[in-house]
Amino acid sequence: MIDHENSIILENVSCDRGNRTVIKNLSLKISSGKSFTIKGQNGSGKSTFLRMLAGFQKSINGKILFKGKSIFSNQQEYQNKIFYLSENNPIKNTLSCYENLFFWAEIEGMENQLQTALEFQNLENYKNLPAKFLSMGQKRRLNLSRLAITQKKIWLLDEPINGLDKESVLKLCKVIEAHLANQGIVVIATHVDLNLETDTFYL
Amino acid sequence: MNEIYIFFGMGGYALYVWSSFGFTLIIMLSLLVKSYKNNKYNLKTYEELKSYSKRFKENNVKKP
Amino acid sequence: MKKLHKLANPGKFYRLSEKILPWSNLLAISLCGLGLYLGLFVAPPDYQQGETVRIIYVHVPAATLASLVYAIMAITSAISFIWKNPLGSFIAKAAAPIGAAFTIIAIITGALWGKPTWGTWWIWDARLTSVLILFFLYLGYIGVWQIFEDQNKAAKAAAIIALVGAINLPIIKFSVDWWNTLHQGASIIRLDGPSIHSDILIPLIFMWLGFISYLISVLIIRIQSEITLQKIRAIQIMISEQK
Amino acid sequence: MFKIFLSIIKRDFKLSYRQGNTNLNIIVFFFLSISLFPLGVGPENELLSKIGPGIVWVSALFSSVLSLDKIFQADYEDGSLEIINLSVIPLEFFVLAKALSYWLTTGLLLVILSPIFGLILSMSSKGILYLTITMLLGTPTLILIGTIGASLAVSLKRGSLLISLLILPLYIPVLIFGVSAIDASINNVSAKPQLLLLGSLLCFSIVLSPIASAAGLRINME
Repeated sequence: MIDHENSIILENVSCDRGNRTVIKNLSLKISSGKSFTIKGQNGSGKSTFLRMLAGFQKSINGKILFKGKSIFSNQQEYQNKIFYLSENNPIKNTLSCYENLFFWAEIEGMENQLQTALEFQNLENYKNLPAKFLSMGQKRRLNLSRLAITQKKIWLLDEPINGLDKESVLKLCKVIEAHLANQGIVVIATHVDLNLETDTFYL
Repeated sequence: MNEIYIFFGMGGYALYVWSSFGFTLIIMLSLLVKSYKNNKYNLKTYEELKSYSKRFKENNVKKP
Repeated sequence: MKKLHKLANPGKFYRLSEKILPWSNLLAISLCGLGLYLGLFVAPPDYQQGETVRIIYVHVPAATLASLVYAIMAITSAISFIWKNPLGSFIAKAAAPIGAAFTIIAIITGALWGKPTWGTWWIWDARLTSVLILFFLYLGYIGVWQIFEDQNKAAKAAAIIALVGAINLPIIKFSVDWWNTLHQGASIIRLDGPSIHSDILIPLIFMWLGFISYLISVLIIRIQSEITLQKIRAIQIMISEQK
Repeated sequence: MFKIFLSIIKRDFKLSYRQGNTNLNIIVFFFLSISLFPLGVGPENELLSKIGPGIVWVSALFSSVLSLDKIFQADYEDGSLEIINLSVIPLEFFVLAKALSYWLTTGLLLVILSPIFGLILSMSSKGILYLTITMLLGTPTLILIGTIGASLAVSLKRGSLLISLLILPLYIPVLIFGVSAIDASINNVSAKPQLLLLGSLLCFSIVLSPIASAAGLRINME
């Protein structure tokens, strides 16, 4: 029963986008303490799946339950528990790495953790560099640094390791494992395997 | 004959009166006709799609 | 309430509307015919405006229904937005072109009436200006449905625009009235001078009811069309799945 | 939550300061469109001072409607909007913060520059004073109403023009009260009712347009 408390359950969920059904009659359970990986080709609906879990996709059929209650019953409260890493990097090019991170930290109320966040993905050296000079991989790492300044329970990661080097991936896995040990929920959409103990689902 | 002439003359304002009536008629009728035709067209498309998907299903069932 | 809920189901609505349609068609034709007969043959010309007063029989019903349709649109949009009911958005979408048609009729017959009575096609009178703005609001609303490809999104966006417009309409009306009293010249004849004579009023009421029946008929046809479109979309989704 | 509100404004300030010229372009557009009017209607000072308030206000309407449709674009495209939607701050306050920072970086500049526009349109000193006051009260309302259209247009590749046309009729009350307040002051009549009405329009739009804009943004995030 304890397990049931902290899990996301999908019951017969379908989702249409435009004239296309992206997800059809999906029933599954995502439990805390163990990561959940979604695999599938491009355009198979991985991103839509994550957006659905984040509560952005409102016009769906079926039920999504968190702690036994529909996520739309108290959406604001549910969404405050969500950490969502999208395919895009929400980075402002004219702001420096530090300023970008600082804004996210302010939103989370975690300004005191900024140094750890910079160290998390080895970005101290680029601290004051405007983000437009970063490479794609560096931008991704900067975006991933948000994981170090979040207290949110449910992590939804869309292709987190695109363009990442080995060391960064290792550090990321460590953070994810720590979060899982804390009874957190982690959902990862990816086409590359991470070195994690995980439930896998193919879309 | 004269009465008809007076009636259509509208006291010298025939142009204004009849064109406003005519204009109203044209707009209302064309909206009606367009809505009606659109409805018929949609219904026809729907029926065709329905029979198409039926055939589609039957074909799919036969294959395996 | 339960009945209302049943009505809100598109399928039920479709079957019910099939029953209403012949009656509203009949009413529209007979009431408009009667109104026209009374208005054109029986009613005497106005002692001030002469025969031009007969334009009132199309102008006034169109003008009143122009704003009534917007009210219908706003209410059904609110219903569709709050209770996530598709029928509400169908009704609002179906109503908009009818409202726009009534508005353009009101504007043009108003101009045709204004020329002989005021001596000018168009004056920046408060009422005319507000109706013109209403016309723009209708066009904008129809446009919103067209620019969104995803119909679910379009329905929600259009509902927001309809509601924002409905909240703003009284404010716009008030401001235009204010503006008009500041600028009003002496030459303008007030439309609502002496009260309307009953010889004119009775055919006017018939015409008004006839216009309402017309509104109901066209609305029903257009809503049916929307419901069918929705079904078409559902089948399209089904086919794309099977492929 | 107020802290987040402030940090959004702070960030927007930094962004607009670093980008710089987009905001400047709006001012230039405004200035240019005002200077086109004398070329169109003739250079007589008497005529210009009579229609001056209208010219300034109509130009303000156009420049705000043309520039505003991109106010949420960047945050929508790079996903910042999603982060904010998942944070403790309601989207309504985000809209308010955006509108406020936008006003502080562009609208306020227009207000400060408006005496100059009054001067080149040879308005009287009293007219210029009231022009500035009405601009101060009216431009925030324009921006707040404009956010509604911008929020709906945020995901559209084409059609932002239509959204602008949708918003323009909603600007009419601001235009009417703004211009008539200046006219009243020029004719030595009290402009108090117009100013009060402008103020109440502002209050009204502070409350209502963030609600509509937030709803619009939520639709587009689906």
